[in-house]
Amino acid sequence: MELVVKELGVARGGVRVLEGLSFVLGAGQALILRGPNGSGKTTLLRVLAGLQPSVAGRISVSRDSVAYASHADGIKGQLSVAENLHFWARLHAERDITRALEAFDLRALQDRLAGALSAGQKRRLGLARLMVTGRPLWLLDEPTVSLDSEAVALFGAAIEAHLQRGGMAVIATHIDLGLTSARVLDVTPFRARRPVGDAFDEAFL
Amino acid sequence: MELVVKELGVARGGVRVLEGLSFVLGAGQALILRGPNGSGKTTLLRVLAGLQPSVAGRISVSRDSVAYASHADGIKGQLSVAENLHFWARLHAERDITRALEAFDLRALQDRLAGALSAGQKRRLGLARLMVTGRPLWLLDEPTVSLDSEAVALFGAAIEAHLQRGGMAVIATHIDLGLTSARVLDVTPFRARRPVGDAFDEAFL
Amino acid sequence: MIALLMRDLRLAVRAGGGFGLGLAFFLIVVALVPFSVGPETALLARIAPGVLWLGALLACLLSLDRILALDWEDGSLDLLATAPIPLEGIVSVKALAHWITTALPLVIAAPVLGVLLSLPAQGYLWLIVSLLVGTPALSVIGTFGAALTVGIKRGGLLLSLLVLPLYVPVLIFGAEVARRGAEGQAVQVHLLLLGAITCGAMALLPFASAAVLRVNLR
Amino acid sequence: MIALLMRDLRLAVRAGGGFGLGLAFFLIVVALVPFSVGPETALLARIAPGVLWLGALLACLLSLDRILALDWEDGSLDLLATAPIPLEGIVSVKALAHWITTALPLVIAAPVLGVLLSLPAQGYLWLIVSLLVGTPALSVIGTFGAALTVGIKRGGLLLSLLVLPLYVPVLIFGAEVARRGAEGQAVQVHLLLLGAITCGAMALLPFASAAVLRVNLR
Amino acid sequence: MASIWEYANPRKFLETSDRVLPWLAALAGVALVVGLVWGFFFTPDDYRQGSTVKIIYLHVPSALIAINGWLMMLVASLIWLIRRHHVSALAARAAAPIGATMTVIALLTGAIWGQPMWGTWWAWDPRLTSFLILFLFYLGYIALWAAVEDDDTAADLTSILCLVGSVFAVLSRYAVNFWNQGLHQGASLSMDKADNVANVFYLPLLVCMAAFVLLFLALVLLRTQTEIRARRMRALLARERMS
Amino acid sequence: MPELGKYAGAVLSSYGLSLLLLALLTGLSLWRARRMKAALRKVEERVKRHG
Ligand code: HEM
Ligand SMILES: Nc1ncnc2c1ncn2[C@@H]1O[C@H](COP(=O)(O)OP(=O)(O)OP(=O)(O)O)[C@@H](O)[C@H]1O
Ligand SMILES: Nc1ncnc2c1ncn2[C@@H]1O[C@H](COP(=O)(O)OP(=O)(O)OP(=O)(O)O)[C@@H](O)[C@H]1O
Ligand SMILES: [Mg+2]
Ligand SMILES: [Mg+2]
Repeated sequence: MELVVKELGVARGGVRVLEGLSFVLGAGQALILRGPNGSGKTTLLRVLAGLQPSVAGRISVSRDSVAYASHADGIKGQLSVAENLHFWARLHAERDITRALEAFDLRALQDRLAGALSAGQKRRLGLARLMVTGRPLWLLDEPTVSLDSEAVALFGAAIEAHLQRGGMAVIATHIDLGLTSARVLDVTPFRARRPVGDAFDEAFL
Repeated sequence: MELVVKELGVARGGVRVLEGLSFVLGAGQALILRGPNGSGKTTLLRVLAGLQPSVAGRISVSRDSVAYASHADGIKGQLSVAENLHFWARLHAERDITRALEAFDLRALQDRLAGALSAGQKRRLGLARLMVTGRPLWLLDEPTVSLDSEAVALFGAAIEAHLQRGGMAVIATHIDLGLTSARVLDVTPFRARRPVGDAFDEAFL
Repeated sequence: MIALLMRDLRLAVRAGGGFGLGLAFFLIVVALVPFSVGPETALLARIAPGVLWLGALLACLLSLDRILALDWEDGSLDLLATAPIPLEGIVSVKALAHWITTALPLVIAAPVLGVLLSLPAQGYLWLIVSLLVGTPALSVIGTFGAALTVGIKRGGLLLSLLVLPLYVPVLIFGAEVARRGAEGQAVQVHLLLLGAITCGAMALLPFASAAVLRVNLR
Repeated sequence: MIALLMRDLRLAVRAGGGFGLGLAFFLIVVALVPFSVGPETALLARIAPGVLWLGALLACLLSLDRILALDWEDGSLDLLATAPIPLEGIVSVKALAHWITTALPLVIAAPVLGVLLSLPAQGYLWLIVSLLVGTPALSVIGTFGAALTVGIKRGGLLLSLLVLPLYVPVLIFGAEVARRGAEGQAVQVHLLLLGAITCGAMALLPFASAAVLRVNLR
Repeated sequence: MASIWEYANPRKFLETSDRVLPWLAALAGVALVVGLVWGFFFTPDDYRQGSTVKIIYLHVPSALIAINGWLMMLVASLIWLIRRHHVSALAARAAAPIGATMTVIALLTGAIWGQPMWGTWWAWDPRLTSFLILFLFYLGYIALWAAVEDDDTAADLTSILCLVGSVFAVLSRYAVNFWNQGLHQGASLSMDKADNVANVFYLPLLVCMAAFVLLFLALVLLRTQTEIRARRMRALLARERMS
Repeated sequence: MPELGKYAGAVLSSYGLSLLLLALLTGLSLWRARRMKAALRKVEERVKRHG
């Protein structure tokens, strides 16, 4: 299991934002995406998750092996924490949600309606969802938003455990996660240049 | 102009979360709220903003002097950045939005539709809104979420300038903002205790 | 206040047509009536004033949840509530914006659709007058309903349930004026009553809406 | 798939009644008709089958935006699209859930409302049959419309606009079956055609819905 | 004398109602049995309406409760809005389904009665129509209670809805009167016109009305108790979760 | 049984339906009351035990 990205170009709203991006991620490795606001990290992750087509290059990974966690968490406020997790677990043909509940310290909250959680608690639930997908490649967009330092540590431990089991992770973030083993990729150098000349067709993209 | 909070108690979803909170904030001062997830920072800010009644204690500030910035930004995706700011400015009887645009480096984006901004750019716009309200007391809930380090610096500068002009700020955050002059208040010790005994009426709250 | 009105109007235009869509719904509902009750002209002419009123009412109804829910979702409503305008003013402006963007186009379009349903010639004047007098009440009552259901996700259907019984008196008098107009009977009394309901609703309901909104915001 | 169906049903029950509200809207629309066209029994009996069909259709229509938009807003749809179920299956399950929570109660309630409109006695059987056969098509077509408009904030009105023309054939045949049934004429041909439309829609539209959804997600 | 507001204390209310409830329920049961049995078995047929006149013993009392149930909710809502006693808000909530059921009973019996008397199940008569509208108000009120999660918020919202709804219900009543002249006249029943005609009908009817009132009161007390307990349980659970 | 004549259907069905509805309402209220009482007692005991 490997993620190979070759000369990838991605676009958003009809404008290229990144191009010529290549990297290889082996089993048990993590990659941290960095770059200033608006540099295209979210766009890149959505392309990797198969939610959006790339405009150039190749990605070696099948859609069935990725679990994507975006800014929005996909949590139903009217269902309890456990019900939310159960649903995603059954959808991915997994049974067990206790490991996920434990990993993010949600045991005490499991019967609470998800709508009555604080911002950080909601985020923890969103991250716990990743653990019940059974997917090897995690794509995380700013996962630690609104988490306190304790929860950030839990998150770090969950990632490490996932990598240990041969999983992979691509994480876009602005702050330091304390993942010592992870490689860092700054996307700034891959920012798409303006096309030279006035290539009419290209302006269509 | 002073914010005096005395023996404040706040509740969320019918449950007391904080009680016995007192502090005084003078002109030109900032207060940073800290506390683990779910400790009640958001609730406290909403009470201070007058959006929600307190269950005990006093707050000395009038609703007309606060500007509140929550997790949601109140940005209309169909309006451009400048139009969004203009609207809030006119609502608060201010005219000038250039200072706000400049402070958060939004000049280049001003004609872009707000719906086509990245997460961090949106947040910058949400913060810029504070500057056109002309209100002295800023209440900020995790303002630096999804901001890159450059934007965090801009934010720090904006806060400093606001304090310099005699403004005040209460900021809930989990990460270090680098505001050297600000006091820090940890809300953990004020977590509401269980009422002793079985006061039937109290369980109704 | 004017800033708010301008913003709401602009948003309605930008959002892919607050104007157009209510109108289109009206058109389609009216156009579906012959399909469902059959194409006889005499029958259609007889029910035309009523169908036009009902269609206008439903078109209004469907756009009600846009009045406040969008502002609620993106947090604008919190910010508006802390702005230096009384909440009563805000809900009134919102109702006004709804009327301009939704009800006014309906009033203008109604005569055209009357032709589709073979409305008798003398009916057009009173149809328009009754709609002009009655629709502001629809907007104001609808704003109250929208304020009641603002915290509820996709409360659209609940909103309809709460608002429709409140619409009954307006509908009765409005349709009655239009029908009597079409049949050439006297309309004054009913028109007067319709006007009274509208005035009463405009005078009192904004206070109820603001109170409800305050409860929902906390 | 079953997990998804169960979740949708549970959400419908929890969310303050996906069941009840469509029904309530149906009741209200039917109850408002006499207010707008007048209370004469003969007239009402004549338009009853059409009005019932139109009311059921509108009630379906109003709840369409719940099918996908809620999942879109909180990001679930992105996650479902990356789940190990084909998107075609997901939209079919969603349509089924919509039918169970919205259309089925309407079918059951229609006879009761028929009483309000003085529907002739022989009309009830065919009314129910036509609704049973026709409403699945409404749900499937509606899901397609919901998939088309999913990215648009408060696309409810736009959704109606897109879906209503697609509903026309179903409405024509459905109302025709109900009307002929009420008047004691032969219904076979029309019922057959209605069934054909429903089967066709159920067989083909999920692919279109899934394709559209894929486009909207990117 | 102790202030009446003391009973607005939930605990006090529970204690008092626990004591009253058995008596009230027994009384209601007895009255109901006596009234209905009297009415059904021991009254003569009306000369014009035949045996259908027996329906009156269900129809009129349920209509009475349907209207006055809403009135009670209105009063309870006002008390909640002004004095913020939780029990009164919960009592209003408890009364709504009872009122709705009574409305359904009145509608059903009326419809069944209408078939032999007017030759139709339903007519858009003002009284019938305004009853239908009342039913819609009940439905909306119940749906709003169910849809809002926070108890106090729900109480506030439904109270205001009840106020506004009452105004509009009265408005509709008059609107409907303007709109259509009706079939439904009390005078269609012989007893109604000439007051002395029919103590035979009148007395059992009175008993039935009293029985329905008692039944209503008993049910309201019982359901209010339930609501209080539910409310307390939600509060306790929430508090437990917090720690 | 009194003689109901040709209206027997109407009278009996209205009595039947009304009594059924009343029974349903009363039954549901009682059932919920009992269940809620038990549930509350359980919760109260648990709260007391855990202090
Ligand atoms: C669905 C149909 C009907 C509804 C909703 C309905 C509703 C009502 C209402 C609201 C009342 C007033 C109760 C009160 O003032 O305390 C009433 C009373 C009454 N109804 Fe009906 N009714 C219906 C059909 C009928 C029919 C068909 C008859 C008999 C022909 C009938 C006979 C009466 C009588 C005799 C009274 C008592 C009149 C009085 O004391 O003023 N109703 N009904
Ligand atoms: N709908 C859109 N239409 C046009 N341009 C868009 C749209 N959405 C985003 N963009 C632009 O595309 C670029 C990439 O956005 P993206 O969200 O990928 O950035 P990001 O790296 O995730 O930023 P952040 O750190 O702020 O989240 C940004 O410059 C943004 O302004
Ligand atoms: N609607 C609700 N009903 C009941 N409890 C709620 C509700 N919303 C939040 N809570 C609870 O109230 C407490 C305070 O929440 P609040 O959002 O104020 O926390 P916070 O300090 O802002 O947390 P975070 O850092 O995660 O944003 C939390 O324990 C939360 O679970
Ligand atoms: Mg991003
Ligand atoms: Mg918070």
